[in-house]
Amino acid sequence: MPSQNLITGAQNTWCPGCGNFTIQFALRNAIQGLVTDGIPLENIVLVTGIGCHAKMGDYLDINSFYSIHGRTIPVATGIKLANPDLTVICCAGDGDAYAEGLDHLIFAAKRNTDITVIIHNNRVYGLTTGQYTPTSPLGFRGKSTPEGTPEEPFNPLSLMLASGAGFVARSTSRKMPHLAGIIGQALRHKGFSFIDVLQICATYFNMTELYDRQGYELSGHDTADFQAACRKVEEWDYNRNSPIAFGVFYKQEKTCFEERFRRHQPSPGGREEQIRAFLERKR
Amino acid sequence: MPSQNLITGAQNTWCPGCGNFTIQFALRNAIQGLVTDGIPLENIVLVTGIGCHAKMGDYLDINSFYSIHGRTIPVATGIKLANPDLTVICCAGDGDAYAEGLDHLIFAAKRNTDITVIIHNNRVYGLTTGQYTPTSPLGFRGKSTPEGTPEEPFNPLSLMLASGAGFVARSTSRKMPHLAGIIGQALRHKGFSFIDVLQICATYFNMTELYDRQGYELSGHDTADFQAACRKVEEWDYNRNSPIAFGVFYKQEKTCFEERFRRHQPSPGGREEQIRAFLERKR
Amino acid sequence: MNDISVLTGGRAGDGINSAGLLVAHLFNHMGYQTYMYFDYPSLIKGGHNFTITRAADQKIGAHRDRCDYLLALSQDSIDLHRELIHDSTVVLFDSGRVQGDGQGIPVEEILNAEKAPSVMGNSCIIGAFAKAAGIPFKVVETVIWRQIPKDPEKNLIIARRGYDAVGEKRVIPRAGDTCCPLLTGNEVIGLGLLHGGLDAYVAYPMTPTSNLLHFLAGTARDFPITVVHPENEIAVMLMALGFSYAGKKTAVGTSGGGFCLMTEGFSFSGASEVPVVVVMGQRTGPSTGLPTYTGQADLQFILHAGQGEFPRLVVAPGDPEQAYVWSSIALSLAWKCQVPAVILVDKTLCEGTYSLDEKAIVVPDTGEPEPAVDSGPYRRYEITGNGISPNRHPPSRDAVIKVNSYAHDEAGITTERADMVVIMTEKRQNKARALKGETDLLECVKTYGNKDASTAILCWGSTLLVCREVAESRGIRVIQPVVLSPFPEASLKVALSGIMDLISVEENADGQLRTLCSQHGIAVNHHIAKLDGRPFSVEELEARLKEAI
Amino acid sequence: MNDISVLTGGRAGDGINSAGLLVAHLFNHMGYQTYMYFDYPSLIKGGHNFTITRAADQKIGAHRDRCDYLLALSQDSIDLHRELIHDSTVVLFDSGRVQGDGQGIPVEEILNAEKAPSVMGNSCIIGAFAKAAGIPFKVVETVIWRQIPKDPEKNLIIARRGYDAVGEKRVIPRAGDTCCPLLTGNEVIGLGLLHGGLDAYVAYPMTPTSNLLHFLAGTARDFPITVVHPENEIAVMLMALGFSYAGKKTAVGTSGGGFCLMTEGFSFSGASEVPVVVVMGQRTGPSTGLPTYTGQADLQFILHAGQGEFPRLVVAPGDPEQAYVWSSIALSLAWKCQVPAVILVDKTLCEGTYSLDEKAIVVPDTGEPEPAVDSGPYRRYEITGNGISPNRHPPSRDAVIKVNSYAHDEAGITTERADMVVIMTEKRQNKARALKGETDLLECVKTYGNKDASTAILCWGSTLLVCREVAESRGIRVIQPVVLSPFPEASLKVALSGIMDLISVEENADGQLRTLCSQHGIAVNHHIAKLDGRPFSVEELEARLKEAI
Ligand SMILES: Cc1ncc(C[n+]2csc(CCOP(=O)(O)OP(=O)(O)O)c2C)c(N)n1
Ligand SMILES: Cc1ncc(C[n+]2csc(CCOP(=O)(O)OP(=O)(O)O)c2C)c(N)n1
Ligand code: SF4
Ligand code: SF4
Ligand SMILES: [Mg+2]
Ligand SMILES: [Mg+2]
Repeated sequence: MPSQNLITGAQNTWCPGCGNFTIQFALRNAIQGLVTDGIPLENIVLVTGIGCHAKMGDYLDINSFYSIHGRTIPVATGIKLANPDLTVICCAGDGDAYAEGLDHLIFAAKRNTDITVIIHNNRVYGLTTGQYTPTSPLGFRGKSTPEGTPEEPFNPLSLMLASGAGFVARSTSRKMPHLAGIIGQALRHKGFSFIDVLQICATYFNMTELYDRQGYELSGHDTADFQAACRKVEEWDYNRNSPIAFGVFYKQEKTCFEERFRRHQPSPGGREEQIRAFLERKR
Repeated sequence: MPSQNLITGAQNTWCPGCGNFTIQFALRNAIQGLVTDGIPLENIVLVTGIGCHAKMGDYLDINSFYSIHGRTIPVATGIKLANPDLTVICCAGDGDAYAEGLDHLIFAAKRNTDITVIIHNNRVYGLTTGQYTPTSPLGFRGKSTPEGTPEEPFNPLSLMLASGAGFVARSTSRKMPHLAGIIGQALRHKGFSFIDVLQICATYFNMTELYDRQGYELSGHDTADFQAACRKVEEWDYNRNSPIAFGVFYKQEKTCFEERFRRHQPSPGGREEQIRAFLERKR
Repeated sequence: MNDISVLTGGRAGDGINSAGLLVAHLFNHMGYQTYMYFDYPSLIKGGHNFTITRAADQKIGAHRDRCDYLLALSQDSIDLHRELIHDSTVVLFDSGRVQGDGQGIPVEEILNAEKAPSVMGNSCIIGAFAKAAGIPFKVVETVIWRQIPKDPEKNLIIARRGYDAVGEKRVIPRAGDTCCPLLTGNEVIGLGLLHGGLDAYVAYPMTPTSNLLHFLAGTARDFPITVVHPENEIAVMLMALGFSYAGKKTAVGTSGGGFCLMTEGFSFSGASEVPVVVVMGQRTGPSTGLPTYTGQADLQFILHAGQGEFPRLVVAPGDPEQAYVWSSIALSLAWKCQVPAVILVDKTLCEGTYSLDEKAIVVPDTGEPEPAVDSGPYRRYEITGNGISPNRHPPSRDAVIKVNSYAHDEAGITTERADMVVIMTEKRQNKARALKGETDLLECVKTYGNKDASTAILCWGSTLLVCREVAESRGIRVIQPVVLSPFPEASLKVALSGIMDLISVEENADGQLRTLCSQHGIAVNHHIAKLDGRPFSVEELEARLKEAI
Repeated sequence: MNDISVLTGGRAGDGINSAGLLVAHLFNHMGYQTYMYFDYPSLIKGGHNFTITRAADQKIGAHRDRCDYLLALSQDSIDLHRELIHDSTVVLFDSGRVQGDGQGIPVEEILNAEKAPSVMGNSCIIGAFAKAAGIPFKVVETVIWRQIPKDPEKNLIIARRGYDAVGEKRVIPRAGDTCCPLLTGNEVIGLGLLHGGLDAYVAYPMTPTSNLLHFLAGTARDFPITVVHPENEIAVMLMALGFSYAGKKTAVGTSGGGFCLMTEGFSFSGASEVPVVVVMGQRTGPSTGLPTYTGQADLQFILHAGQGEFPRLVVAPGDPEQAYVWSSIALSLAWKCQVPAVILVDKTLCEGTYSLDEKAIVVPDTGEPEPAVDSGPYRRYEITGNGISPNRHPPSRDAVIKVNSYAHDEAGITTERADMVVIMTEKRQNKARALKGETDLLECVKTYGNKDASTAILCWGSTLLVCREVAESRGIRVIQPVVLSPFPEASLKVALSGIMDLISVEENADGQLRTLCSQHGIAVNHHIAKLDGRPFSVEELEARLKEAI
């Protein structure tokens, strides 16, 4: 029997000021919204990776699959294929989904698996105490790169658009209602939904000032226009200090992966008869 | 002592009509071109994956590292970082580099590692006898998908552009001189170079007719214009039958990964003295 | 006693596998037990492929070092197999491609005359073989009608032309009336899994289990299963765990290199108690090795793969009937005990074709998992007497189902408390005992041959049939542990009673089963190794055994 | 005999590790041998962290179940450790945060008065501790000047205020004049690798070896090494093999979960003979388990990881001096014999801080690989007497250097020929013998304690020091195989002579070293297991041992 507020009794161990708190409550609220809409709570499954972000699995009092580092998406895909009635959400880290398990993310977009992926993009490995990730800026001095990173970040939104994602959005832990709104939209989008959440890591990469200063909410943007989405996501390259847009960049409904699997009705004779028939043909 | 024609005595076991033969000779010729330019042959290293394409490692009489499935690029990156004077080439398959090891490809583009990656994109797993790959068209009936694949292909060129690749090209095993020319340019490009080669698989996916009919060579295209490159690569989505451009889509020089590593000069006292100094500080 | 071997050789792409299989079907319809070995290099066209189809009165599963008929579709098929040819070998060849002593058949001419496509060349040779072997054409007709779905009429015409092109050479008698299904090991494993209730199969292609993927993908038309081929083996394993969490009985398939990529998920399965079955087809290693050849060098890896300690079920069937039964059992017990299970096979068994003895297939009822008793809030890792907790799946009203790769408490919430870590370790140890209890109810160790002999061969997996054949002819015993984890120490010791001389036969260098035995205080006197990726022939094992004893 | 334990506790983020280390440095400058255990959960801020810094006259490497001083920066530091507090424990605490019996220090007030940042709170407590322990302030001065590079002056002022805030409580005497370097195991392993000639280090962060990555990344300023942190562990392993092929001595580091992802590359290293060293830091499994706690449950996995059979070197150093020596040896022998090597350690050793006995560090000269003799065209896998082929690297004039994951011929070209496969398997077996020959020249098995005792503890890895301490006090023997593959059976049997009762002490449930011994006919009578991720304390092991004998 889940608790009323969907928060477990597990002790919360995020750092004070961590952006994960905002994500937690935004996600919780979005889930409550779904439930209000009539989705049974037990139909919702949360899959998390390993990292600070992943503690969400302990903290939200809903079905959860606390996976291994980098592997939220294949698990979520399996769950969704097994039972398309479930609403499957991934909370993944940027180390998790952009480094360790990047390939899965691209394939989920390509397949248009109907899951919602929330990236807690603090642009650092939090739980392993501060190394650079694929979205850390060039020259970031983390523990594994004391002289500064030797690589420029990539732009996950560009990658997602290039991979065929049908719902591409960005928000930030600095904007709780905005974030809750975007998650709500993502959960309702039929097909793969991707949200890059610029999350504050209070301890290792506190970008509060940057995100507050440079961030703005998209408006008047046509989410059906793929080209416009491509241009818009290029505005900020995760490296330099240009304006940072928050909102939905692109949205398009397409056939989902799980819809393309033929769901076979068990034949009347059942398995044994089918097996016998098969053996017969092999004589 | 390598043979004059750079072909080993190993028995060639590609199928008659396989596009790999064209790639083999185009690559050989491009390498001979480099050698003519003054690059010592022994400075060239070929890294291959596992698949039909990978037999290139046996057939070309040059340094080679016949790796495991999906793993050409990290090996090539290691070799290049170890010795930036080497010219490092990857021959990878589409199963290899787009499925099993996709993440490495994206990271090589992101880092701008100065290697040349040639994808033998026959849009099928050849060596494992004909399953769909990430660039097979939707509905492709391979052995693992007798009812047709449930996923649309992705566009590897779009992915590469989104990942930061500085040299993005496409050619085909149907155009030997064109291919040799593109490989030659890629080898001379300072930074990560990517060539998607639409290769004929005579046995499992013979697209000769399509590539001959729809293919055309790019001309008047500005390879410095990123936007134009993005639009151009979208012309064909690896699924439908639109025109298929061959040539260099995008080309930009940037700082290479290996240049960003400080190459430390061994200190005069040598390692032992440094170790002693370190221990001293720990007292 | 009848014992006939037919070598069919040609280039990759010539359909040698199908040709050899048609030969097997002819024997099958003549009442024989059959076995077919398929030897091919890792290439698609050209090269040299061959099958050895063997037929005998009793169950067989090994080839011999001589052939009675040689059907040559390429020159290599004669040149590379001279040592198998003896005085009375009947050599039939495609005279358009091959030069040699024996009977040539003008395949191309016949096809041209009938305006038949070149793929039908095999039917021509098969027809010729049937005539040479004195097999009535009616049998050819039956086999072609049943086994060649595409244009059987035309194939029959071609076969008849082949039949008429040669004379009877060496007549094989009808052996009986049985007519078994002929199946590859992969097919049998697939059927066993389906019998056990398989809901989903996830795999990335890799020899020698690719054909299991292909087979199950095909059966998704007839069975309510979902078959997925994802981007790589990491995705395979984790997707399978997703299926399992959502309540689907799921298996994956791979070989050693792919299994490496699954080990992290395998340990996760052990820790999180989300069951999964791995069909692990060994081939010659290390690394890429010989992808299309066999080996048994991954046993110790499988027994210890994954960080940390957790119970696992490892079964190694030795013949197709065992493969069916134990694939089903592996799936059932993995789900009953909530542990990862491995069906450890190899290229010989996976890709060999066997006469299946349906009567020998009796799948024991392993019972259902205890139903969840609803007391208080659902806890995925509730501590129970036997370490096995109620396994519920979303959506499940009023239950929050949490699985976790971290050390966790009963509810599945992460913990770092020392006492809880010990409790959960003990829970896994309890489960290990429960699993052992389950396997103790089964016949985990099989004994064949002379039960009074003081010498025994110890073997595991696909070498069983060659060992049985050799042992039966020499009057010694064969002992085969089918379950390798949990190790059936007590039953094995019972099986060993009276044995003075124990010889392990394994296709590896280290003697991996021998090592396992020595851990359990069982001494193996000799180790007969095989390192070249080719299965033992009867003669080879006989000779090696003679050296050893 | 002096034996002092100081527990320092606070929340994550309070710098407890540094505070405990300063305590260790104070003892160090008082002439003591020290050891520090650091206990922390997997979180960044908050929670409860503590260190136990222990000082004694002789070498130590384990904590005790009592503390003589308790420095509490949080309430938990007192509340959670009541069982360690005894009548004469001196309790010092930050009176702004903690309530309790003992001496409060108004840290915040002091900091405010001096306008010092809150990170300097530790210096205040350390000052107070020094006074309470009767450590001259000069020693505090020395330590702060040496160990706090950032604003030592201000820190000294704060420390003085702490020093003056309390009285002498329990005076510890000066123990001698030695002053050792204090290092973590990770640092020592790094230095050993650098000593051995490390050119490149590639790793993805994972506890408990992340700090080795950080350390080596830092040393890239002073040493000619390249340190890379790539996208994941698969890339790590394959990049390392690329470095190795290009002639660089390369190591990688990880823990069990990451190692799973490296196993395919590990087998590739074995097959292709491209050497690599893996620093494998165990933690509590299975799966994610307890990331920041210790364990020894991956031994059997490491011994068998990767498909197929190939020689591997596995060393498990037990103390920092061994860690230095054997890290260097592992690198040298991996390159000499062209095999993959594993330095198998755990969280206790990696993250513990030890007084390093420099005199005990004597790295044996393992000799250079035989120089390549140039006869005919270069062949990467030339068959030689000992199985080791000349290893050349590009660019190499007139040599075509081909490495291959497939079965290959001497030139490195893929082959499927049965005879060549056997030849190359025998080559690897030859190399295994060569490797064994190399390790036979080294002291692979260490013996400590009473050499005449008939009872011995058998241990491996980081439990060595606790076993030594307990054994020495009980007059029994300790036997520690440092090399676990190739297994030093003969030396171990020599070390065991006279032993009637052999007790294995391992931080795992299965008794993995015990199992390994039983394979070699060595019986272990008892297995003392530890399952909760915490290392044995001296008292705990003593009690467990009492039960066992
Ligand atoms: C295979 C594997 N490699 C490495 C680790 C260690 N690890 C745990 S969390 C983490 C990084 C987490 O970073 P991110 O995904 O960005 O999450 P955050 O902590 O920032 O939320 C790493 C590398 C692991 N658990 N498993
Ligand atoms: C880890 C792993 N998984 C699977 C395989 C089996 N395998 C060998 S080649 C291949 C596919 C090759 O396809 P592609 O890369 O497109 O190369 P092609 O044969 O088409 O040139 C696969 C799946 C393997 N060798 N290793
Ligand atoms: S380390 Fe960063 S991401 Fe992790 S809990 Fe602390 S503030 Fe949050
Ligand atoms: S299967 Fe296809 S790719 Fe492979 S060798 Fe044959 S034609 Fe070429
Ligand atoms: Mg992060
Ligand atoms: Mg391909």
